[in-house]
Amino acid sequence: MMSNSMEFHLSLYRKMVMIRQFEERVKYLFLEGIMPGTIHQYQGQEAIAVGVCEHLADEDVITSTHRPHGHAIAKGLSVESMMHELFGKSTGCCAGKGGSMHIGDMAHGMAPAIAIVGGGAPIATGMALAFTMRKQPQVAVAFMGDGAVNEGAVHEAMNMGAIWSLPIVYVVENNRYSASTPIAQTTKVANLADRAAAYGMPGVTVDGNDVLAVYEAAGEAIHRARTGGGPTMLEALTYRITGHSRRDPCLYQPEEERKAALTQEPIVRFTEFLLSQGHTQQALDGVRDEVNAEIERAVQSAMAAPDPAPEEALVGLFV
Amino acid sequence: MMSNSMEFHLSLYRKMVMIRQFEERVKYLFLEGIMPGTIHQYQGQEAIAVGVCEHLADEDVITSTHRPHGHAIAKGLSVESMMHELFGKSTGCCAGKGGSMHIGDMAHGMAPAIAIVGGGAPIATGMALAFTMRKQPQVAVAFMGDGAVNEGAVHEAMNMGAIWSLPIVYVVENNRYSASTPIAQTTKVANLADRAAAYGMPGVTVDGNDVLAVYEAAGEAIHRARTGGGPTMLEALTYRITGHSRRDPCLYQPEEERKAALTQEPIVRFTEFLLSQGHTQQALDGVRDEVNAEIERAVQSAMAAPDPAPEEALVGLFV
Amino acid sequence: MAQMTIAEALRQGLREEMTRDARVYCIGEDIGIPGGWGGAFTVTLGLEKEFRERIIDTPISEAGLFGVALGSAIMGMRPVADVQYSDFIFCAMDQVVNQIATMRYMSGCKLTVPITMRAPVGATGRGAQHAHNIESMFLGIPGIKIVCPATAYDAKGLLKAAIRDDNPVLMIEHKLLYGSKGARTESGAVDASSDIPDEDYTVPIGKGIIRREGRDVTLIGTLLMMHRAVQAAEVLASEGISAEVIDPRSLSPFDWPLVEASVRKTGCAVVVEEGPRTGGVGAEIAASLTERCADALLSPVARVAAPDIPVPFSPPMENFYIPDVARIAAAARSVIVRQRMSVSA
Amino acid sequence: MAQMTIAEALRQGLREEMTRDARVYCIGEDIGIPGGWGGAFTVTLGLEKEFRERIIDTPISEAGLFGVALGSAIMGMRPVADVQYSDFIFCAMDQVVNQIATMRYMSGCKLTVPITMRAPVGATGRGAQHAHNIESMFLGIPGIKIVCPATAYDAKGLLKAAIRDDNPVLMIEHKLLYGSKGARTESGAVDASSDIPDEDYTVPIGKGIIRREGRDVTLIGTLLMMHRAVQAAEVLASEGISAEVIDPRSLSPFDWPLVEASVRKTGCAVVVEEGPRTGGVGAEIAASLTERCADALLSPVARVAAPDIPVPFSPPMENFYIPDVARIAAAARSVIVRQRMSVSA
Ligand SMILES: Cc1ncc(C[n+]2csc(CCOP(=O)(O)OP(=O)(O)O)c2C)c(N)n1
Ligand SMILES: Cc1ncc(C[n+]2csc(CCOP(=O)(O)OP(=O)(O)O)c2C)c(N)n1
Ligand SMILES: [Mg+2]
Ligand SMILES: [Mg+2]
Repeated sequence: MMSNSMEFHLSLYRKMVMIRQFEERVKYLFLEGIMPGTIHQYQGQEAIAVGVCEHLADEDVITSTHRPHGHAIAKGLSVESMMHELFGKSTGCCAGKGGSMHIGDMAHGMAPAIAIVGGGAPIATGMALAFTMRKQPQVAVAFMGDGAVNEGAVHEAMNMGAIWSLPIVYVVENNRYSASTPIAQTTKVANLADRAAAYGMPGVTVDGNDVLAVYEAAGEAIHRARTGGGPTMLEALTYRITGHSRRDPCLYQPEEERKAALTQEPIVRFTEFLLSQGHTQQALDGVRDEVNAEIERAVQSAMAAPDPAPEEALVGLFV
Repeated sequence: MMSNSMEFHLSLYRKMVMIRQFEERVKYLFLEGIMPGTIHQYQGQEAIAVGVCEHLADEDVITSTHRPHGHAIAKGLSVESMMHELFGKSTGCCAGKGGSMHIGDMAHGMAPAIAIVGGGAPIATGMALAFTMRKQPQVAVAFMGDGAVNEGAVHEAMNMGAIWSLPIVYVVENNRYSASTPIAQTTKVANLADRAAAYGMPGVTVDGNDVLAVYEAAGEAIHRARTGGGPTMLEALTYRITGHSRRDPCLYQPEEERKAALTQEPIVRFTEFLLSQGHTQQALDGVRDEVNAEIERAVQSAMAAPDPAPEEALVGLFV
Repeated sequence: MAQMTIAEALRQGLREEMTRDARVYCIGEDIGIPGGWGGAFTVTLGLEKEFRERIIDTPISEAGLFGVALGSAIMGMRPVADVQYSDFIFCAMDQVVNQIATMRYMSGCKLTVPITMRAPVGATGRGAQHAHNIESMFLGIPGIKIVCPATAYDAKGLLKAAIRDDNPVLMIEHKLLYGSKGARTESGAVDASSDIPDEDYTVPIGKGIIRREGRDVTLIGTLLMMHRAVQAAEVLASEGISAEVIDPRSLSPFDWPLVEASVRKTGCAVVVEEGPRTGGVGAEIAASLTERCADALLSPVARVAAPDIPVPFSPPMENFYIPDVARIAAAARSVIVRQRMSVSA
Repeated sequence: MAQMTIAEALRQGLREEMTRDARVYCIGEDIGIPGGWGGAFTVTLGLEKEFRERIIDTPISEAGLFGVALGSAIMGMRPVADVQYSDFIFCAMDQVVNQIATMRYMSGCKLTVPITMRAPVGATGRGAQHAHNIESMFLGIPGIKIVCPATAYDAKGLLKAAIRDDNPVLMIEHKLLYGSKGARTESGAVDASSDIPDEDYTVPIGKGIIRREGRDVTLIGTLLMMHRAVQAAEVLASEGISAEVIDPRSLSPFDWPLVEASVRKTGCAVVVEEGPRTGGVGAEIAASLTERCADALLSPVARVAAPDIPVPFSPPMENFYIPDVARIAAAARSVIVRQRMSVSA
């Protein structure tokens, strides 16, 4: 474990910034009307995807949600293949058939993202079951939001994960809102991880804006899963500082709350930490510039790629 | 509250015996091939339906399951209207259109029983919501089995009941089997009532073979519901001494376990208690004879009733 | 009389019905959060200010919320339950198909289940899980009425009729027709606004309407496809073909007298729908029309529909998926050509 | 060669496929409990003794179990997931319609989803929630193949083909055809047993079969209705009418060449199905047949189906609901009468 090395910290930072800058660029393209479709973005939750996926290899798998860009980047998809997908090109990671809400690539262990809230939990559980049946050492991670835990499918999945002691981690990104609805209106429990007890599995709540804390908590849970200890429900506390989707002005979030959250967002916090550890602002800016350049290349290449022929739609539904 | 009077005890006994004898008679008719359809029976769980429904008036409502005869009798449906329904007569409580698995009668506060496991929980929750919206003092009870708590619909319903603090009690009849599957295979929690914590509502586990214990625990929960205290998950521990459905020989139940359960079944236990309280065997036999006579009249009248005209099927789907 | 979009007309309809009848209430996700959007397409925007206790925001629990609506309906409430996208109704499918559709019947036809369900359909650049056209799947479920408004006038009138109906009614709405505004504007939206009368009115469930009269061919379509059929009729008119466009407005019950009369006049028909061809609504309409008007039909009923694939994301592929004006016009020409042949034969 | 019921043939098919391929496994409720029933209709009875780790009993959690099957299939397993009654698949509808049917397509057609789903249909004295005929609802879902075996031979052959297929296949089975024995015997059961070859075989998905040759009318039906159509053909034969009975065996893909050839020979057709008429499978078959064979059809395709109601419990009403031999024969006579009229005209 190189969790204390400066290099390691910088690599986490690089991934978080890659997600942030990717999302900012996409937002711009979208608002300018250059990018088609609809988008749900990940700004402010970068620490979670990065902290968790750092423990996963390509052979480990994740399911994602309607808000999948961060998971995809953290899981190793190239921003180029993602950008092509967002522009609906056949060269995208889903050949233009998926789009933002279904981004994924099994070559990197990411199933097409699942835009039905909660729908990914049973699927990830089945992936974990496959590992167990084949006695393979891989692990599955089901990402979901705080709103998703109220879906029946999540309940059913977690119970199955628990009774069969499967190698899976249910990561709940508690950003305190499901669309416009604040969490206080959808559950009475103090921590969503308290629900783990209903399935007889460990439940852990972690500061989801602290990438190192997430890294550590996820490490334990994934290690437990990988070594036969069964599933964990890992709740990561964060805040949705971006709109729910595209042009959402978030008027339902109290201004005080939003303001406070902005001072706690993970990149601000990790930057402070890195500076305190002797990293220089210049080095961090250098990372950002590199990342921006990579994203820009992806944008240019995606925009230059030809549109798919309409008839491509008819190809490939069945093997 | 007359919970200590001999009269009251005898009235509970009478209802329990009514359920038992009804089920025994139905079983015989069914095995003889005289009664159509399929049946799931309630022998051995009488204390639960009776102990709970004793607190309910016709204006209070319940949802039931594929195993509804006990709930129906406890909720005040006449054995005559039930027997007619089981024989598929238009004079049955559901005009022959429902059958055993959908028995019910809103005149007595029982919705048509719901044969989709877990499907009744959201419906009962909606009934409770109606009471709250109209500021009516009624209460809803959702009966379900131990297997049902693993259905997503139950999870969603209990969460809603809790966040809206509705006047409802979720009664889980834990008879240790869902069809042929023992409970140890379907959940890791020690008591199903532990799951109540996941919704922020009280969870109570009670001896479901002790009618007075059920009566007391249900009384508290229903009182809480009726007085604005919100829902309760009430788990009643029992055992399925009858087959899951019709000709089931229950070979999956260990013989020791079955034997032990038979000594603990609620009518045996309540009989012992009643005798210890000064009731005479003769009086109890008298109750049984009365009940049998009433059931026999119901059978005769149901068999004598004419079959519905086939075309009645076409009438009444829409108002 | 005021010009309104479908979103506005539905909002007004809900407001009026909730004012008229204290039993009417709305239940769904994100429908009444102050500062929110009033549902995914702004239909309930602001209603929470007037009816705080009757706009019920739920957790993300579709099975739960449709079951809750059902339970309350049995007890005499008149819920309007919605899913943000029709695709999510599959999460509540047991409640809709096994419970809502059957509860009255199973009770011996004693209960009533006065529930209105709202579900937005249509492919709109969101990928396969936010794009289903669910009409065909519910057509085969006895016990649920289905209405499909294509204009603001019909949306309001059918909504009111649905709310006042004592039976379950599924109201299919189209994302591109709402006319949602502000941050919720849809790209590719089609103007479906109407003049809405000041006085109370309903549009009867089961009654279709002729959107454009014609002699040579009958075009049948609902929702977005009604609008495309009208455009196709314009194209055809420029070629000297007179197309009659019928908007059934309700799929169940279906206005057979209206459609039959039109086909008896024109002798041929094209059924247009946005969803996949196989097992679609068009199959039922074509089969029934053939049974009813065999003697009058001069060519087989043509179906224009999407190919049998999930909805692809990429705009060129999605546009290819959704039936367009050219395909509708071509189908009309093909049935008419045959008609002329057979007449001249 | 041995005579087997459908339940036995399916069981043998599962055993052989699990032996052949370690990736094949079964998942469902009550399918492998020692001392239990081997699922609701004894299909998996005893398999848990041979394949303890590949017969997976789940909690009552249909959405969960179909999602689990999907996830494992993406990872290369070949699950056979079942619901005890097809009605319960509605609890898993999101997983089946939004996930299983679309996952490969959304991945850019890179993933494969080799999943077999089994669902028993039919009205059998259990009331409305254990009686659905779900075929029509899935016909409109691109991405799922549908097979409907009416005999033990086909059941085994189609099951094996489904398991070996790299795509999602929904296998519809009929409760009255299983031939389940002992405590699980069904009253009203129909003998669907066949001689099962000793050697390995599959029945290709998408290929129908002529069950009885005839000249005057084509009867098309699957599952229980195939058997009733054969009986109707016998009745008709006694009247001098020669009916051809076609069992499509697969609904999706559908064996159009076989059906078309028959209809081109007979000039008329009756489609029989057990479920409600409106929006049924018969609508698609009738509409497509009319499009394909308009020139050969001498009368409109007739549909025999249930009325548009939930399934009533009471035996006289339930019997009235399910299409019977008399109704099939009458429909055949009606299309033939017209045919003769039109021939003589
Ligand atoms: C089954 C289902 N219901 C509703 C929606 C619409 N929807 C999309 S995202 C969302 C909120 C999700 O909240 P949460 O799970 O907390 O994730 P977050 O958006 O906060 O990341 C809703 C309601 C959906 N996609 N699927
Ligand atoms: C959704 C659904 N899945 C499966 C079934 C089949 N089924 C009927 S009863 C039953 C077992 C129910 O167990 P439990 O909830 O414990 O109730 P019990 O039978 O013990 O009273 C099952 C699996 C069903 N009716 N509905
Ligand atoms: Mg959230
Ligand atoms: Mg049980």
